Amino acid sequence: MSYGPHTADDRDRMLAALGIGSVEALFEDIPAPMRSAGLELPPPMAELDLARRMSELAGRNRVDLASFLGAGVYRHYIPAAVDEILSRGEFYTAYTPYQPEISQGTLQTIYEYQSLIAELTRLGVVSASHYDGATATAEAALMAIRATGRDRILASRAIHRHYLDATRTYLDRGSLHLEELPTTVDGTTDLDALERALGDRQHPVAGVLLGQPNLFGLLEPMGAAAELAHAAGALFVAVVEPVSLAVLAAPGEYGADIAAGEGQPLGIAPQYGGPYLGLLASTEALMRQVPGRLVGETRDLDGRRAFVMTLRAREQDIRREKAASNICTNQALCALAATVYLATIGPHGLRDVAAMGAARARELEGALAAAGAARVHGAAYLNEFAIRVPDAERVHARLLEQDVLAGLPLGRWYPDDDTLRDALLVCATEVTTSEEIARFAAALREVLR
Amino acid sequence: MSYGPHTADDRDRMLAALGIGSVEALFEDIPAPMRSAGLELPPPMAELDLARRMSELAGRNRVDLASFLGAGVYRHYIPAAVDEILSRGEFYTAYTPYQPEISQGTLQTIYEYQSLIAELTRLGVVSASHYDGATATAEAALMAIRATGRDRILASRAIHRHYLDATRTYLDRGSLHLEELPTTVDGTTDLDALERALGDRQHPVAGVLLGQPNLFGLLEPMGAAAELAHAAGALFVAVVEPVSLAVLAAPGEYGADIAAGEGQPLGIAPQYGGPYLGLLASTEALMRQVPGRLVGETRDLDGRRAFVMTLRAREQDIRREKAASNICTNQALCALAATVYLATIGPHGLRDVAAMGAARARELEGALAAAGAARVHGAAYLNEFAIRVPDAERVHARLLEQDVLAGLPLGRWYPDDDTLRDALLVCATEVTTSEEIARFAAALREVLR
Amino acid sequence: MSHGPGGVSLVEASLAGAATAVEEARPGPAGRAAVGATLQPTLAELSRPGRGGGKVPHPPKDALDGIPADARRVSPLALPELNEPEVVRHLVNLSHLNYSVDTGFYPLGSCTMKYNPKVNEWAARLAGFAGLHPLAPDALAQGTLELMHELQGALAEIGGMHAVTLQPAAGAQGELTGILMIRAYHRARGDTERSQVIVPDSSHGTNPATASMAGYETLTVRSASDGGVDLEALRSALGPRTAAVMLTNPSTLGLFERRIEALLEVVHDAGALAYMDGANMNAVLGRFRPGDAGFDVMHFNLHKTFSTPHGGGGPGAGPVACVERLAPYLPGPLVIRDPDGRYRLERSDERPTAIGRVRAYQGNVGVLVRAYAYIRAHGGTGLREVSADAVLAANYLRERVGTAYELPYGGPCKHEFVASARNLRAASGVRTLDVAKRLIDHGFHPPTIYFPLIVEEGLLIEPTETETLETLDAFAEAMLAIAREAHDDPQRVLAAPTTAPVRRLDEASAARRPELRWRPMVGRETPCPT
Amino acid sequence: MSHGPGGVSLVEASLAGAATAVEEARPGPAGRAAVGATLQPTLAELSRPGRGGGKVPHPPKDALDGIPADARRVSPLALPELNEPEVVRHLVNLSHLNYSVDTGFYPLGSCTMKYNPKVNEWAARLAGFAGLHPLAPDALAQGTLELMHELQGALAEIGGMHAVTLQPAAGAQGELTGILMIRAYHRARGDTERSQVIVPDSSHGTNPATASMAGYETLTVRSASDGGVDLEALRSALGPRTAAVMLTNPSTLGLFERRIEALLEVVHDAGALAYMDGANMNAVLGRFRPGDAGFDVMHFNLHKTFSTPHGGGGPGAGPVACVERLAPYLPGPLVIRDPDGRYRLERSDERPTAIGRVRAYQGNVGVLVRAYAYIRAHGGTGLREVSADAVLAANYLRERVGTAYELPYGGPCKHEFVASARNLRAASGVRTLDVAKRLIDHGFHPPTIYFPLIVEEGLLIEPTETETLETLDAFAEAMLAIAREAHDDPQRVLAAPTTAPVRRLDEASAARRPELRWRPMVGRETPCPT
Ligand SMILES: Cc1ncc(COP(=O)(O)O)c(C=O)c1O
Ligand SMILES: Cc1ncc(COP(=O)(O)O)c(C=O)c1O
Repeated sequence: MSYGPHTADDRDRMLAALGIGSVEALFEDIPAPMRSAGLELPPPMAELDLARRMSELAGRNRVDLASFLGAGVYRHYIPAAVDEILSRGEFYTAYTPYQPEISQGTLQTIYEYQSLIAELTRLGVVSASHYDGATATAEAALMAIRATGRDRILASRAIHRHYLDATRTYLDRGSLHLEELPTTVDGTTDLDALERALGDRQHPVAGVLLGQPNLFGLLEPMGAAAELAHAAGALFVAVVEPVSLAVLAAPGEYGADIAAGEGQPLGIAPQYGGPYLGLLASTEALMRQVPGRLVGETRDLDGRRAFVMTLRAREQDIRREKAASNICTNQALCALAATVYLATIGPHGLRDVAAMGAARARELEGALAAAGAARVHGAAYLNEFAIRVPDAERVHARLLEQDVLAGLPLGRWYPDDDTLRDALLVCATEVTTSEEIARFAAALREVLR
Repeated sequence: MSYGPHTADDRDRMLAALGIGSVEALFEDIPAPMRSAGLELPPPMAELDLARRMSELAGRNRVDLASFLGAGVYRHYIPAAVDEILSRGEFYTAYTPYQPEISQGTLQTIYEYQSLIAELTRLGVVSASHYDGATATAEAALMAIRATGRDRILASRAIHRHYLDATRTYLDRGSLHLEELPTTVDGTTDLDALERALGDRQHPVAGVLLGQPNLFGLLEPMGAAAELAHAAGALFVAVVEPVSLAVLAAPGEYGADIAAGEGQPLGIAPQYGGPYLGLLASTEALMRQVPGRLVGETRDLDGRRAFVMTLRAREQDIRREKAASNICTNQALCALAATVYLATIGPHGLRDVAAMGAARARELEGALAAAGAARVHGAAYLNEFAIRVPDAERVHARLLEQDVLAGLPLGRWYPDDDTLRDALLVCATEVTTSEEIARFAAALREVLR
Repeated sequence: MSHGPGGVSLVEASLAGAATAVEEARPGPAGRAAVGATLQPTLAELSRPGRGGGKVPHPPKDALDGIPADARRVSPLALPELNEPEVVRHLVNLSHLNYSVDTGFYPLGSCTMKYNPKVNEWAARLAGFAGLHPLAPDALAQGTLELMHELQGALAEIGGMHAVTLQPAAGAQGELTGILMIRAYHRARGDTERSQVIVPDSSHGTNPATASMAGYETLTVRSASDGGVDLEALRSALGPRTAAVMLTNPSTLGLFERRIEALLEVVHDAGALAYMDGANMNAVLGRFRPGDAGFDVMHFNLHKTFSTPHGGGGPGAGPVACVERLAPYLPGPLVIRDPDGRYRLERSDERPTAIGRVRAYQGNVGVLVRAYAYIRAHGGTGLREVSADAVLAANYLRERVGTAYELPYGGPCKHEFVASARNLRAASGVRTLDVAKRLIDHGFHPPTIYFPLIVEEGLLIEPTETETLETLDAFAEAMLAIAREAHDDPQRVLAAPTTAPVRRLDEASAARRPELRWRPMVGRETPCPT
Repeated sequence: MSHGPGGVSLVEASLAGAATAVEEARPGPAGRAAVGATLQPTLAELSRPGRGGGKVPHPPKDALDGIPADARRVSPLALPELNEPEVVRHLVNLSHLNYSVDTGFYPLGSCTMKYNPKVNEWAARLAGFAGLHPLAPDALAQGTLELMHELQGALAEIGGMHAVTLQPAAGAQGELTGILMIRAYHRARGDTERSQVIVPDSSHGTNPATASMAGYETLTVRSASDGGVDLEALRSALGPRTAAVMLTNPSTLGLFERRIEALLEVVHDAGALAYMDGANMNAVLGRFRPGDAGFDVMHFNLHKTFSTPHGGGGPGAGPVACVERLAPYLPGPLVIRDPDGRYRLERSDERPTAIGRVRAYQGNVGVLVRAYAYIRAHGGTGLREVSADAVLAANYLRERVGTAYELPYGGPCKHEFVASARNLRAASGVRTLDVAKRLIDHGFHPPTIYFPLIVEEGLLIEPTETETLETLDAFAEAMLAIAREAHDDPQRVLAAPTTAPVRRLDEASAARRPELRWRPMVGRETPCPT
């Protein structure tokens, strides 16, 4: 199926206007030896056949299990209004609002997004919008490096492994350093180790990164960590989960300079990995270090309020090699999803989502403990926690046979850690049902027998 | 969940403006003895719970069988663009275009619908749009009665039973008469019987109704029937299936005065019965007899082309008891679906749909015959036909167990007809696959063994 | 041919040219705009031979060999040929020419243009609902059947009625169904002389039109000065020939029929049955049940009371509910729950007294799905809130609008109210039509005007229960501003609208020389490109 | 506070007031319009304490008892409170303020704003695709894994490359991935002195920005007068410190790099690797495969070449393809098909040479689904038609526009071309910016302007392969009309746009005093209504 618009007659008229006989003439600038005759790909498909193929592939995935898998990506109820708005061609078939006069829809929604995330994080400057939680974390680290002129980042090992991996990749240019901070037995970041690391006068630290909740679902001592970081002249970066901010202290409240995180829980489907939304917010002091797009309010010639991309001298199309980041196309539509989600669910709804997840998680904890699997860690959690089972991979596989997706075997990400080798990281949200919890517990009891 | 907009404060302000203390005061005009205290209905549901309930109900239906069921409602491929346009709030949350200055979207699409159906049927006046094929047929009969001043309708018994039933209901006012015309052994309408019925000088006929294809999927001698009708001063009404008109003679070509039919095949999902779309087209001579909405082209004060509802003196809101019909709310969105479908699929695509159905049906005929079930009728068919099997209901039920929906047991609709008691009406369309046909044939062979 | 963006044809271009000249002279989005509402060419004008295709596979060449020559189409199939991009762009741009509930306040009296929850749209599109064939065996349709059964029950509860059919496709078809049931009832009792149906003069046009369609003579009785039915007039119209009286309650004047007890008594005393047009039930949900009051049969308008979208004129659904003695006549099949908990469609031999079908299959089920979702979302308590909010909003707006317009009837109103611009007309020559058109320039959809027909210069205003106080206030202010404009600058009101995509239309010549379709594209058909 | 339709707050109302005064004075859809584009208040302005709710059930009261006090939020959660109807209306109305491919011609050079087939949107929303957790075990993800595997293969075929990663989230991230792979390659060979990346001065900004981000020094080489890279300049920039040369081909001037053989030879001779920015592959699909030509690594822009929508600025996807010697460094996990036909994600120990992840999980899979559908719909032959149509349209438009604007480079062009308004500026003072703004009044989205930076008064025009000849002609005519207007009535061009929802903006003060969010709504939070 071709979406090409031209009739044979159209083509002829255009060729005639160009004074050539065939479109091939327009490709003569490709040196003959490298001119390709065609592609070895399957033949075109009519839309009917394509639709069938796509349904068939989608049908080969299984998304109907009782799932307790979170680990950074969470199933939440997405109000129907979100997709209805996202499906509007005026939004999804536009591009970056380079021409503000005819892009106020996109511009205003980005501005609203900035405002919403600023309120959630209590940090004034929000960049709309990064690729995902991992790259937002990496960009936050780079911001800290630029802002402090230092080259050393300390990051808790209880930050999502992919975020740490990506940050390491982004910092892998010889001159920059990323060190992992250990966790204590209760599962949270070791503040003594942090203090020691910060104490190295030879090598001052640019930024300290902690997750809240951390990867194990646990609540970190963010205030104390921020204080230590600041005392050493380092910036403090909180890697946060946005729904939790409805009930947990906001980064701005405990003194974080930057908040990074994954916006997927705000109305975005899991999609096997993306597109998601990198959250990145900072204090106003860091405004000119912020990578990515910023939209500001202004006026038009007649004094009407309007919105426009601003502080663009940070961006690659203007500053080229001196830009704050190479980011160009990013996640505007996902930011729109978050905007519609937050506007639709509202502050009370968001709190209900967070609190219901916590309630379900406690129910889950109880049921799993009764089935013989206790928690690994002692620290408080919100809606995700690790349980200990003998031979976690086997238990996980056996439960899968019962249509229970028993979270993430943490040994995959911490193969050398004796405590975590036998751990399953499980989560609950407002969409988790008591019936699913009961199924999980029953199946687990069976497997552990 | 309430979609109500008012805060407690808003309510108080409104009550204060009205000088009352409670909204109950506004209901005191309901005589106390009939004032109801409330409703015994389940409690409200949050959207999340509602969505779960709706998914659960939808999941209890089974729509995954190899289906050969048509009988007036056909599965066709609906291009994705159709639903994207139909989902636009500007279209589906508007109402009848009473204010043309701010309804040109709806008005123009209705005008385009009229034009498209006029081209398909080759009849100049198209009413947009009736409830379904049955009511369009009934309205066509009433039109014939009004136009001729006669009171007698002849309708082939091979018209869809529901259409005949509904027409009988609509004509059930003592003074009007509906007679069924028999079919011959080849399954088409008995023209001799028609000629005899028309010959009754005492009781002249207003209209003659034949289906093309008829309910058995067979091609009727429309031209000959139209000639007979006209010779007797009656109108000829063709009850047509719109996709077939891409390849079968158009009603306007064989002299039909009115075409009625079901528009569902033009981009509308089966939905267990509706909403569908009643097609109704007629010659220009009958324009003022047409029930329902008509949109015409005109100009605005500045000379711009625009569209407006016209000839409204036929409608109930203007003419009350003298109106051509009581129709008010009807099927504009379904007419939009048909418009987008026809515009997207195009003339060549529509022909491909019709011809592919015919090809699949021939394949089906061959496979079923090989499995032991021959056709019932001798006349030519397009994409639907009846097969003979011993104990059709049992065979149908047994095939259902094999996930094959073997069409419609015709005995349900013709319980007194010996020929049809053992018949299954089966159809194929462009979405029928060879694999499904093979499954049907194999299962049938099994059952018939 | 030369073409504009989205392919404006020459015809259209000359139109556009005409418009451009004007555009320069006056404000408003005339002509072409980069964003916003722009008039569009037709599909026929956009069509180019050879475009389109790719949606379905090609059939084998011999696919139609079985079709006899005389059954084949001879005329060219001259449908427009376009690619998907142009079709989509055309329709997205056309959609921008519509006013809709999703874009603004739509106080169209009698039509209940309230907000349509998006989750309902999502639900109706679920493959399990949308893909189900209407003749599918019951075993394959358990989900939809359960939904329909529960909906039958919920509507019976809301109406205080005994039984419900979901079959009618709209309110008007519900009316026809109800009246045919009434005939069947009388007929079954051998009471065959009843040939008249009585309607008040305030009734919706579908009521008398329905009576005629059902073969009855219509008698119209006048309204009393308070807007209710004149009891004496009704009494004298009633007689042994009366089959039914059709009452709308609350009425199309937005009033609850205060004399309802007396009215129903005289109707029943005359041996007639009482039909209630329940199109305005949103005003009295959970507060008034027609069955309790003594009505015999009624219809609901799901697209009004239960918030299914109006679709640019439809589809809706018009279920009918009735008391026990009429239940034998409901058109079949009803949905039945068997003792084993399974759902099924009634068989035709189970209730041979049923009137015939009024349409094919089981009704506008896609609409029923939405209405069911709406009822479940609200529950019994929520539906009572709906009526409170609808009535509060209408009375509040009535109070505010009443400071500048006449209010022919006393309050309280229910879900809507009638105002009249008679005073404006007398003082300034500005008529209701002009007020309506000027509202467009103020950003609002006008109310229903000149309806009911009995009100001079009437505006039927229905704010609905889903609009905020801010919106009600803004509308009231626009109404008051227009009243002032009528006084200070009547020309401005008479010239309205000036900011819509088109100005007032020449409806007279449209009716005189009806142009109901593109000129045929005969001869422009092209052979299949492949 | 007093409010307008949809709830215009006082703040907004005063803005609207200002606008109204102006509206009277000039044409254009300023202020409020019943249909079309109207400026909107913000969500914060629409918010009213106590609105909203009903989406999710309420948790038990003790749900948060396990959270220590010092971890709890203390600040009010002052998010806007609105009901769904206002949210929807707000956003539908905002959408009308956007120009989009679905509403008009969008010749934004370098961005390939072509039509996005609707079936792809449908497919990406299928529950099986959308609902799949990124850490789901392979056994649950066979459909998506098969799709990704097939897409890896198709992109390798299209690029003439050996292997592909689908992980990068956009073109720029693809560049970063490629450059990091190049570093890993040099490093693995012990070749550690290479600290420079060379880019032509015509390159897209992401190229030099990427080099910096990867820790390289950027050297910029000038273009020759024909628009291609100056071979001599490149030769002298190259050396033992060169890690890579990044070339865009066809270039951002829309030109195929004619000296490509010589260029690649000198690059490789210097021991550097050649990176190809494949953002413009739609021009050469099926006609030029970078791998065949000798490029070592490249990225694709799925949101350009393979028609996934641009989403108002994203998301896109930027897969990277490379030759065999670089394959060890592709970031993992790749998708692998095991001999038994099952698909799985590569384990991290299978390819320890891989560079680290550049993001979490497997990439923007929702975008990959759309690109896959696009490739399968077209097949190999269809993709070759795509490049023919893209190039034909660009050359045709170039020919027409060139009659009134300068064309700094010779033809043929590929998918886009640069024009310059230098002649207009000299003659009338009208600059490229003004031409762009005036195009808005003519109903078009302007091209990319002042880009590439090396062209004076440049307009980068990319018609794409999905626009009709009528649209191309209408755009050409608008360009020519503007050139005439610049001559006859320059004020009119300088004042443009006048028909958009806003006129030109004060960007300077926006940057001087950035207002990046609503003033906080602190203290306006209300207790949960239930
Ligand atoms: C009072 C009243 N009765 C009957 C009807 C007819 O309903 P429908 O338009 O669904 O046929 C309407 C609606 O328009 C109405 O307002
Ligand atoms: C030539 C070129 N290179 C690179 C990019 C960057 O791609 P992205 O915007 O996806 O990051 C673009 C697109 O904007 C481009 O046009």
